[in-house]
Amino acid sequence: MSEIVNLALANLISPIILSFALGLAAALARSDLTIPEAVAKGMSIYLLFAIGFKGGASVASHGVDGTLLAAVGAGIVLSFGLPFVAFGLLRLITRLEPLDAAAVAAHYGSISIVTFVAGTSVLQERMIDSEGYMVAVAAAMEAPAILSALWLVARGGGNGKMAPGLLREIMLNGSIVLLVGSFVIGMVTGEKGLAQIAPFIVSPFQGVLCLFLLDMGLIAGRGLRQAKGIVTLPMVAFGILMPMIGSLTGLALGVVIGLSLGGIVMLMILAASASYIAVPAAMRVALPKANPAIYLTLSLGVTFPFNLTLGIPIYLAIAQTVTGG
Amino acid sequence: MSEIVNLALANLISPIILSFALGLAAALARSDLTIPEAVAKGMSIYLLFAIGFKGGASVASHGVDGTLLAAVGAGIVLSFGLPFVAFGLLRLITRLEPLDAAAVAAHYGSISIVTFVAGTSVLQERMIDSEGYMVAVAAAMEAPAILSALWLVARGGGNGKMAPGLLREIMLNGSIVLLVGSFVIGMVTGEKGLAQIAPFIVSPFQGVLCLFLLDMGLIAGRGLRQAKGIVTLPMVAFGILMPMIGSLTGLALGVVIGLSLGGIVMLMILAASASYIAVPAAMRVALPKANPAIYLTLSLGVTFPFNLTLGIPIYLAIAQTVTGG
Amino acid sequence: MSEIVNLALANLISPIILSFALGLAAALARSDLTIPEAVAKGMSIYLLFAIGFKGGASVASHGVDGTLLAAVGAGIVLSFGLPFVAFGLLRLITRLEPLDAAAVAAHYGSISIVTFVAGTSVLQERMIDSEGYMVAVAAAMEAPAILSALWLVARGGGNGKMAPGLLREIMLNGSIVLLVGSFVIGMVTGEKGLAQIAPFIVSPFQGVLCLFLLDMGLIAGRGLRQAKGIVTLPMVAFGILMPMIGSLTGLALGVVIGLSLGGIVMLMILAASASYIAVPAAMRVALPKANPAIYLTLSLGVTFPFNLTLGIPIYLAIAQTVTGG
Amino acid sequence: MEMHSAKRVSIVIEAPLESRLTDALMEAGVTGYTIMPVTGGSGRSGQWTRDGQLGRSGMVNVICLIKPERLDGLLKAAFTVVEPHIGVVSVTDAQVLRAERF
Amino acid sequence: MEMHSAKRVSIVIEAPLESRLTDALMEAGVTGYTIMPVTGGSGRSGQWTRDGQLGRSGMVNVICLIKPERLDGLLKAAFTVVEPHIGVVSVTDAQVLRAERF
Amino acid sequence: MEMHSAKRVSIVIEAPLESRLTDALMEAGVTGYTIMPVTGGSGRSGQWTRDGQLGRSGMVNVICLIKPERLDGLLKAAFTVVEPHIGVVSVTDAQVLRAERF
Ligand SMILES: Nc1ncnc2c1ncn2[C@@H]1O[C@H](COP(=O)(O)O)[C@@H](O)[C@H]1O
Ligand SMILES: Nc1ncnc2c1ncn2[C@@H]1O[C@H](COP(=O)(O)O)[C@@H](O)[C@H]1O
Ligand SMILES: Nc1ncnc2c1ncn2[C@@H]1O[C@H](COP(=O)(O)O)[C@@H](O)[C@H]1O
Ligand code: NA
Ligand code: NA
Ligand code: NA
Repeated sequence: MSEIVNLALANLISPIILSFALGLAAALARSDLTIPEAVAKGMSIYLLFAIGFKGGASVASHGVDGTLLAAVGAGIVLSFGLPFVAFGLLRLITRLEPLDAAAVAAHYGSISIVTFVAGTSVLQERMIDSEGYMVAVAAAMEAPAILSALWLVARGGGNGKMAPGLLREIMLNGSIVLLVGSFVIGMVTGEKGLAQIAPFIVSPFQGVLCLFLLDMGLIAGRGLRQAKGIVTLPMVAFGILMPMIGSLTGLALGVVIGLSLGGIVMLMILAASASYIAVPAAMRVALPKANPAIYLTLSLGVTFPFNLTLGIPIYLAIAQTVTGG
Repeated sequence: MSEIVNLALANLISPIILSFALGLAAALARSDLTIPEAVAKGMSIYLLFAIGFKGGASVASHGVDGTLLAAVGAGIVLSFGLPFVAFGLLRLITRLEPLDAAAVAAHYGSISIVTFVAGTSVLQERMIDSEGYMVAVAAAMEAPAILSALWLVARGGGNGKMAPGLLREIMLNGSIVLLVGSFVIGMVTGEKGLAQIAPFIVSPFQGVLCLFLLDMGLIAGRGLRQAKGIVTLPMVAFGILMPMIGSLTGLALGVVIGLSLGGIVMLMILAASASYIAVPAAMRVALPKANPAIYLTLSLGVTFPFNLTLGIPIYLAIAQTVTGG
Repeated sequence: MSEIVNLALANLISPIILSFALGLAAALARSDLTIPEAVAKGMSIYLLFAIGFKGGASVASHGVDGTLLAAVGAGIVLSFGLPFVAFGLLRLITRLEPLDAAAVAAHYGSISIVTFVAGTSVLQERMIDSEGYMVAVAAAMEAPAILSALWLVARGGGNGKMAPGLLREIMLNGSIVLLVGSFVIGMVTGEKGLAQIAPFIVSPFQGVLCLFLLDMGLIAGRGLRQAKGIVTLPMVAFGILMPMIGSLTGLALGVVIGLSLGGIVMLMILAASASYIAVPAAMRVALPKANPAIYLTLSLGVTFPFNLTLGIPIYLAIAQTVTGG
Repeated sequence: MEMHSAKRVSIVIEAPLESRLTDALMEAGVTGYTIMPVTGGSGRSGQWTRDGQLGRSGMVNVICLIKPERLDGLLKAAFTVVEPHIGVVSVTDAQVLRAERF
Repeated sequence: MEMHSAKRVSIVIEAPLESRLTDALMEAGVTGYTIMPVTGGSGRSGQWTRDGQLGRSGMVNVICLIKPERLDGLLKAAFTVVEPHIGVVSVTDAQVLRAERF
Repeated sequence: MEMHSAKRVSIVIEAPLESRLTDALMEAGVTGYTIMPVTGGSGRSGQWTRDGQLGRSGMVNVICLIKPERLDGLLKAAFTVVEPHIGVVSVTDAQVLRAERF
């Protein structure tokens, strides 16, 4: 237990977490500090490209073991399945309408790539390797959850039909294309390619991540200020409970398919994290009557900081205990 | 021959080319992946500054040999002359109106700095040195082609007069000023200056180039999707034939003035490449009735990818054969 | 004396200064070279984050000596006091109205973080250490000068009352929050945190600074072109005289409180520099009738380049003479 | 110079709907439109700002000049897209130079 | 489709004043507004461009659709903020779809 | 508050022409203008988007408030610049607060 606390504390005073906290504090104090939209988009393109490329290069050098397909499959199953768990939990402990509950559920089946990246950093610092193809698993988990949510709405008699073209749009969504594309580039060019662009995608990565998290703190803080009165205590409880449940499901699947300790932790993190980029955009189109203030606040304002600060160290500790690693 | 094929293949699986391919594929598949305008401009400022500075610093450390002036002169001659060749070829093999043909011709006399940079990378990888002042040659080649195109239009009875202020605007165009300016700064501050900012302009350069080429792929892909029905097969043939002709002219001049193997290849690449930044903007002002879809598609959608993938290795192989290097 | 000249010359041919000169020249020649607003803001966020973090990390590793509080106090005194000196001098040697004089005075009590950064580079090159907490002093000096200026206006019967919320806005201004926030993050995460993100905030720093100064040159040049007829010779004299006076006041206080040679120079630079980000925005709200062309031209078009080129070497030479360092 | 009556329709709508709206406009026979960025705003669904937006969020302003007789068709087409979403539609009388283009 | 008369007020004002202006508008009973970026301009106080702006400078365009009877209140509120500053106010007649929202 | 009639001219034109247009407007006696960004659009010359634009391409929206009696002069001046290029001109009736400024 004190191990978890120590881990959590060490994690809390990293530049990354503190940058997020700075952004959060600045927004809550109503500072006019802002990061221009174009710069924020530029940084997220950089992060997706770097993380995809490094994952691909790692697969190229370590080779693809047999669990690659199993891991991707597990990711897809999680992404399809977790929304049902989330929906049930929300209907149980909150007063959310089915429509809003389904929209929130979609976010928790999908993933947050920044949480994934933060997890990678924590593992790296502790010298724990993880499978390079976890990036591919992350990409595979982005979209299925949206379909589950639409099905939940349709089943409940709501208008959860796919707007024409939406499925295509979701699958060809910029972040999926960039992540998968750079993963493939990394796999094809391998060690040599990585050596060529490492001074761009490896060395300054942590620093860019700090500024990106500063911005996420600003956005989360602005969201929290506006969400007063909309987000209730039971919803907040959901935002902390759900990632715990997700991570345990990830743990089980990870152990079953035989991932390494690092891979298990990454799968737990993916399962525990909630989307705040791809899914909100899809929800605006598919479930426009659902309230964005609810799902954005929960995923960005509650679950994201929870995972970033306490979640990741807890998942790591659990995985270490279970695998004896 | 198999040497050329090997070179071309090795070239094709570099992160730079694959990033361009990713952008192209994403745009053709109508993904919503985009790079914000401000970020694209920021990257092009970075690239121009870096390439100019490094060229200047290289001149400062290797010294100016007697061929500097001759090389700049050769560049100007090529830029003035190639539009006439291009115009003739276009009138011969395509059905383009004189106005459109002249506008296209202007692009092929001028240069593409990204193709130049890609050429530098290929040389670097093969440890072939080139004259640092080739950057100055590149800058000198940007504008003259525009004047030739206007003359071609005026001679044909069209309205090819210079709008007042246009010449000034072309010469003081941001990319020329930045390229020449940073070249001078690099020359003045030399090795010491370079050492100071190398972690910014040298180490991450290839990586930034990847993202920039990703964006160029996106733009080229969007252009190609819209150009269906406008760009005909003979025009595409021109887009591949013309750089071959240009490169041979560059080869001849390079050999005559006594450039090194690397310098010859760079002059070939400059002659072979077509502008898609400075010249299109000038054409909008000077020849507004010419169709931008034609000249942008040819230069960015046909010639640019051709040079990037097959052109550069071919030019290198030819130059090696001719010089015996 | 020839020592000063040599220092100044060495300073003048650094990439940083030449980049500023390039921007200035391009703007005066009416080139269309521009840096997108979002990129400029992105770079200034980067610079503030980096300088704050490095200051904090330096305090963490060198420890806080007793002069920290004294130095911050000295900074606040300078920021409150210098506007009165500036106001008196302006009324003495120029024909500015009290309102415009007060607005200008506010800028000279506050500071320019880029001048601060340029000073740090000069010291670094000469291997002169300075107290890490000078960043905190810089942050403390941003705002007080605004209050002095408002008081000067109110005293003169003008409407110098604080608009409601203005004080809050000034104190929570983005650049202060980011500078102080990253300073604290640097202090908390210390050497370890710095090691993690050094490839982002240390190595490429000088290069980013070059592009940022290129942009400042562009802005200063555009301002100078428009300020013809508004800014008179006596005002220009003020723009050079005032930083000299400011620096001497900084020298006196720095010696009294026992700063190191580097610390003294930095305090001189802070006192000598004039704001062009925080204070202009505050003046638009607080003293809207004051002419922005005057205060922006003086601070950005006269004092900033003076400090950058001649000022810093002069202050260093004076400090070395006085301290015998 | 000779001017012709036209209607200027301005639609502020969520960015993820942009292409759906312009597709609907084109189907309704519109000959062109202009898209302008919006950096922030406020309405029944609260206040928002574009700064630091993640993903394709925020709003855009789609502007459409059309012949008056086409207004109703356009509004119906636009309304189908806008109605279930956050957004605002307004119409102004305008004059254009070359009527044949609209 | 049924349209209702409204006024479209457009205010170009310095960026540092943005929140003061929108606060004043909200106090004057406005139900919403849209903020659009401005990249440059010219007026009595000279020419300016947004490129490379340092800090929170430049101008923004605040647009407000309101019921005609609220116009005077809005203008008075806006004028208090705009008057001492650089800026321009203009009003256009417009039509909106759902009157109850304005 | 007292309002005065004015015309609001909006010109969407290619970015490389921006300074030529504003110069022509100033020569035609216009006292000011506002430039707004355009992120995309569609017209007879096809569809375009600003994202990832290389160089000074894309379009801008120049807006001009003027006294009604100056309209014709302005349109003639603008037309000379716009006519050979891609672009659209529209005019709306407007009201402004301080007539002496226009
Ligand atoms: N009265 C209004 N005037 C101008 N823009 C408005 C108005 N009401 C709403 N908007 C814009 O439309 C967006 C959505 O409005 P709403 O659907 O009411 O939340 C707001 O964020 C504003 O950008
Ligand atoms: N006649 C006008 N038409 C359109 N915009 C104007 C006009 N006059 C001023 N502006 C805008 O308002 C800003 C401030 O104007 P001014 O207060 O006259 O300097 C200018 O920079 C323009 O953006
Ligand atoms: N009917 C229209 N309504 C609004 N904007 C238009 C319209 N037609 C053209 N435009 C704008 O003007 C630009 C050039 O139009 P065009 O010259 O017809 O290609 C387009 O890209 C649009 O931004
Ligand atoms: Na998840
Ligand atoms: Na060429
Ligand atoms: Na000062």
